[in-house]
Amino acid sequence: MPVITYRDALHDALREEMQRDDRVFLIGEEVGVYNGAYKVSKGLLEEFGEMRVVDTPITELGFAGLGVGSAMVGLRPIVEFMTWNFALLALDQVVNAAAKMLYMSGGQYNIPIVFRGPNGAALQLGAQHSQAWESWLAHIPGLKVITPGTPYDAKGMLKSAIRDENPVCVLEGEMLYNTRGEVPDGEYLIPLGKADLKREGEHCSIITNGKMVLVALQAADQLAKDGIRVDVVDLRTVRPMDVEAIGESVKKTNRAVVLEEGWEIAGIGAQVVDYIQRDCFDYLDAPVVRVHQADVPMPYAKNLEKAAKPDAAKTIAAVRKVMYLD
Amino acid sequence: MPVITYRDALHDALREEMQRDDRVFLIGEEVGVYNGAYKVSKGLLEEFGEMRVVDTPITELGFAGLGVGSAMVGLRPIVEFMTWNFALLALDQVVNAAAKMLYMSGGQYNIPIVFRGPNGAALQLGAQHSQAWESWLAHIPGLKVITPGTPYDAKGMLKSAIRDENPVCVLEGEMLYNTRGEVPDGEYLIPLGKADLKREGEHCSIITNGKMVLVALQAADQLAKDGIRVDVVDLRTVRPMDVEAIGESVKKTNRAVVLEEGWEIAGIGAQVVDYIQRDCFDYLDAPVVRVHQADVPMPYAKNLEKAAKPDAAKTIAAVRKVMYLD
Amino acid sequence: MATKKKSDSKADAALYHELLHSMLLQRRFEERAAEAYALGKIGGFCHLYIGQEAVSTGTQSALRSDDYVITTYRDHGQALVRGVPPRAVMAELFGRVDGCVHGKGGSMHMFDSSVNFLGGHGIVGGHIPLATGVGFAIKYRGGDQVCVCYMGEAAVNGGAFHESLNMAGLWKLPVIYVIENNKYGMGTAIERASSIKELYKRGGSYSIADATVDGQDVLAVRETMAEAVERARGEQTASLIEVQTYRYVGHSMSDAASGTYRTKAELEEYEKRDPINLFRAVMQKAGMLTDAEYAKMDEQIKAAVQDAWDFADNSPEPPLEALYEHVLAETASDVLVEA
Amino acid sequence: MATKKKSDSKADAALYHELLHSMLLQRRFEERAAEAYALGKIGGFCHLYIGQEAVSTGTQSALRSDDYVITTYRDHGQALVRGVPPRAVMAELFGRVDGCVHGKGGSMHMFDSSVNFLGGHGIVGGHIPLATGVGFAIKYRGGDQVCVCYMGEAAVNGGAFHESLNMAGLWKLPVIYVIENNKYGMGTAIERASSIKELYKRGGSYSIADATVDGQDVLAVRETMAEAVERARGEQTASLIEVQTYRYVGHSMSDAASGTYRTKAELEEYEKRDPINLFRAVMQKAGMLTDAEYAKMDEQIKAAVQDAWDFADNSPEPPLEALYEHVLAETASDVLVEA
Ligand SMILES: Cc1ncc(C[n+]2csc(CCOP(=O)(O)OP(=O)(O)O)c2C)c(N)n1
Ligand SMILES: Cc1ncc(C[n+]2csc(CCOP(=O)(O)OP(=O)(O)O)c2C)c(N)n1
Ligand SMILES: [Mg+2]
Ligand SMILES: [Mg+2]
Repeated sequence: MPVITYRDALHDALREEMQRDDRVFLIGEEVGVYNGAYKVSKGLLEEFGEMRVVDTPITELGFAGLGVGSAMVGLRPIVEFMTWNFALLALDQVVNAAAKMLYMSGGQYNIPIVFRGPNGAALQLGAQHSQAWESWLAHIPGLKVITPGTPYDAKGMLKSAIRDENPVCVLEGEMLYNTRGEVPDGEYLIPLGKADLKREGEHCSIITNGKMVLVALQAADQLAKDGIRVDVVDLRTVRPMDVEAIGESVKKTNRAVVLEEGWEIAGIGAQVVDYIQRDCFDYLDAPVVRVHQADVPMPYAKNLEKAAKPDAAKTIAAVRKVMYLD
Repeated sequence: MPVITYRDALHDALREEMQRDDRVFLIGEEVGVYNGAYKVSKGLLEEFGEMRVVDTPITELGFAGLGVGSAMVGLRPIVEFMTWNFALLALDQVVNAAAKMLYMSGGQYNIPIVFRGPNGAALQLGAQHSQAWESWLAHIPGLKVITPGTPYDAKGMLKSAIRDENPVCVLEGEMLYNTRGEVPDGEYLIPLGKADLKREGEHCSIITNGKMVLVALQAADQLAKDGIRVDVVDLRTVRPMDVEAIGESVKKTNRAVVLEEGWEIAGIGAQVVDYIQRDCFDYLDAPVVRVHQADVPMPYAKNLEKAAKPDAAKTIAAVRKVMYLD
Repeated sequence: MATKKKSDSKADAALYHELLHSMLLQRRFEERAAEAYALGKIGGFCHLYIGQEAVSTGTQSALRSDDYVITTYRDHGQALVRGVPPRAVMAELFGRVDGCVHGKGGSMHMFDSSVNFLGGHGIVGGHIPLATGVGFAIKYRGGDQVCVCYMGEAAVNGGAFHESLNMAGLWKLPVIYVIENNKYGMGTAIERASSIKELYKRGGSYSIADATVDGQDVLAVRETMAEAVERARGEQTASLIEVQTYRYVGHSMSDAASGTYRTKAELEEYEKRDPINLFRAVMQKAGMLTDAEYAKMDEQIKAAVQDAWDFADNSPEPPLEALYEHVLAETASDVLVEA
Repeated sequence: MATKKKSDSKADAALYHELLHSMLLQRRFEERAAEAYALGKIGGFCHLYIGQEAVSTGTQSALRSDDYVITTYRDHGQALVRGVPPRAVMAELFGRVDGCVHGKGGSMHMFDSSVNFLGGHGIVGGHIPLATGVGFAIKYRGGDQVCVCYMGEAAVNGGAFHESLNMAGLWKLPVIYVIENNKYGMGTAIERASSIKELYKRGGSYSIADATVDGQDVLAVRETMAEAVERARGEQTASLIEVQTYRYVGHSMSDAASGTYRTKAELEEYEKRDPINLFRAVMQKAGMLTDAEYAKMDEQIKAAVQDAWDFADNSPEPPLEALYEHVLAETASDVLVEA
């Protein structure tokens, strides 16, 4: 199977869907002439023209709302946020317009829109450019929220997101764009809301998503050297969450570590813990342990940033803790 | 002790603190001439003049940021959001400016600001006017988030919030303003971050906050008729949470119901569940059960709204469930 | 249709009767809505439009049925003029299943896709980007429709307005932004919220055509709007129209008509220019309307409103299953499994 | 100080030397920062100011030390001109404990309260409301300071700009909003992002005084600024100044200086009006500066920058405990337990 980058996987998904359906258009900062801040949309302006690949002013609230309005009357916008950090300015449109419109209108106006862009920390970008939004978005009914962690998932899930009749938030990763993985040549779609068992084990479940999938796999590799074999459950979609997949894994391993990129308090990891204690209460051999960003704004200095971020070492320590090994 | 309304308790706190410290000012929509959309600031314009009681245009992002800027150079603003629903437009200033400034500036600029207003659903206000923001705000390091549920707590906590050197979000309740309770005459302060055991029992803990405190107490009254005596732990502050108080209660009762006003997914209730399973794993006799708003945008119709909201009946059912009574 | 051309007086008379009927329907409808609110049949926030009827009637009379209309929470009048049946609006206010959004939205969130009525939005300024997107879609498809976006004068100070008009000016989108300047945003007079008083002049910041017009004169409103519509259809350019009007009632049902932030005298001054009375006088002077004709029209309208009330009152509450309906739309599985 | 008055030529010479020094320090500092970035000593985003130095120098030279300055992520130049020591700025870039924010902020978030330098902000437009609040505080206390707020031309389309200027105009706040129009917001030319080209004209929407000035001419910038400062101190009114400038480097270190969105020819055209070269020529023509004097100044500056580099390089990383410091400030317990 061809091996391509996460960036190219997203690019191919965009391109294929824009070829397939001329109601689909891409709008956001630098998506056209500049080929995208992270080059995901490279070449699309040339291929589809400036009505379908639209460079915007730096007005997230305005262009996100423009996307929602266009979706009310039949278009299928893909709104790129240069990063989700800046989407904070647009959340009124995501939450109060996109997510609630179908309900408020008694079923008349569904909003088939994709909001996408890199989420969470890259390297040394400091407090205002390093925020992971999973838990805020997952909190909101009326949205779907996906966090593909591999090129394969990125392509298949983005295509499904574009065809979905609802607002779908796609949380990508600046640090993921250059990662590589197998992606089949032909078209394929991955259903939203389905987790994927990325590694099979028996001693403990690591439940994670997005950028942390690679971290979990690194941890799993290391742990395997000590004979500890873990399930790595990649949620892939954080709204709606695949509760069954979580339960299935934890009922098998009886121990769970929940690994997320963002902050602890009311993070999606807390929700996963709730699902686990609710569904697997009699199966658990130890309290669930969470791994997450330190509860501080992201610092710039390299050493502090490293200390703040969840990583394989912290994940391994957590697994050892739930296994009462240390 | 005098019995006054929650509204008057807040009003008195504002007035006393404005008398005490002339750096304190109140700014927001309709706080002056109109005496406040919910009359919390009644008479303050007359007493303190228009430099200290400032009516704003309907520009939440702008005036929240104005508050933060004024706090950088020594003022102590109280920013009133007519309701927290509209604060969604201002969250960039709350999160990226107020909460992160001290950290980003290496300790140079702390932001002594209060953001306050009614939070969550009132009656039949529909999807865009009924949102409870506890979990979003509690997620953010650099903020304190308080949710007083009684007049006594409202006054003492708001005064502490105004004197705090950090940004404090005060989530009040439109449905609470007319509720009454004992409030002593003299000055008192309630430390932020401390829960309060509002009812003592032994069979189960109901852990809750804000508007839901009254619901929990109603439920407790009903349950008592059947001989079921519950702890009602009022968190009062949802960031930082009083983890010890939660643990103490649950270790005593061995069963917990977590009752919150907002949505389920990554709600603050999920975080409480995480604290419980982490600290009380060996004490729990049943999985924790959560009570929360239905996972839908708030509908308008009276019957649907009632069905969507957490209430005493649902709380009682949850208590009976964790006690394996049904 | 352009109003500047001389049209024959018979056509004029028919049109004038329509305009009067349209305004009077709104007035009578809302008078009863206020009554229903007092009786507890309507809940939540309820913002009446009384005094501003010439704005909805005048502007919308210049539209085609395939154009789009979007507005704020003060939406009953706009919905009725657009053609949402009084029964459906009243039933929505009552929170019943036969309401135009089946009881899900209430006063602030009327929608009707069959007449391209895009709501009813509750966040001040929040719908202005939506309108801009509708204009974008019209241009994307190469249509000659227009989208009309109503807003209160207080919304003009907000970021959503600025960002939207910049895009509409930059990309030449067929959107007509109509400011209903009723002088107050809740209890705040425009002079206390806006750094300039002539809001239409802000159009210049976005190279958008602007205009201001007397909003109590339905014909003037209609004419100004027709020019903007022509620009939008012909040149696909946006316009910013400031309509000078006044609300005769409180901001919402919980606000007194006068007292705190405006005087009774001011209110009475504005009531002298009631849009319905003014237009009735115009028609009578032109010999188009007798007292008897007016009385008859009023009776018919009152009957229609009573019918709406009865209909709403008899409509059932939504079924409880509806609580979980319409959170997400179904995505057709053939879309997702296609080769 | 007002620059229109005739001042004696000796004072002029001293001032001119200061201005030249100020611009050259920024230039040399950033040339080395670019080098350090390439060596991996600086991480994250790093936005250089090269080409725009006359803006920071010219505007800030009209300020008093108790005035306030706030700016964007493109903040090295502004920080240096304001008086943040080169050592502290370089150490911050290197992420070290002796940086002006102890390594917590990096390139985009320089702060120094000792010189009223209020940062260093990363969200486009996000600091404009903050500046407005500083102006509010000045007025609240009855002071005669001013707050200067720098922003790129792309920030002018955003809601934060609009909402802020409306309040500043409405309440007459002593804030000077300076648009550094370097023609591009990242890769987007102003014509593709703004519906009007003369951004300063937007001041009219807020009854705020406006002006535009050649940003490559440090004296012109200084003069225009001085007028605005006078207005702010005297009448406590805001101004909007658009300064025409250009950046000679990419948007950030990861962006090429030309190629994708602007041509090499265009860049070269603008380089002909390098603010440092232009001003050097002015001084030489006026007999205020010899080649030797210039070379000496340049040497001294280069040495100071080398010193900053060495200092930064030798400064330790922040201790790991710092991770959890400064999330919350301590609230003095005497405040909380008072009777
Ligand atoms: C963002 C936001 N802030 C505040 C409110 C509360 N609110 C509702 S209507 C209103 C006044 C709006 O005035 P204007 O725009 O002039 O419209 P009018 O009500 O006069 O029709 C306010 C403050 C809101 N709905 N949304
Ligand atoms: C709200 C927001 N959106 C997008 C970005 C990414 N971004 C950073 S700088 C920039 C361009 C800003 O251009 P301009 O305002 O002209 O300032 P300049 O960089 O030219 O100094 C963009 C798009 C951001 N930081 N914040
Ligand atoms: Mg108004
Ligand atoms: Mg620029």
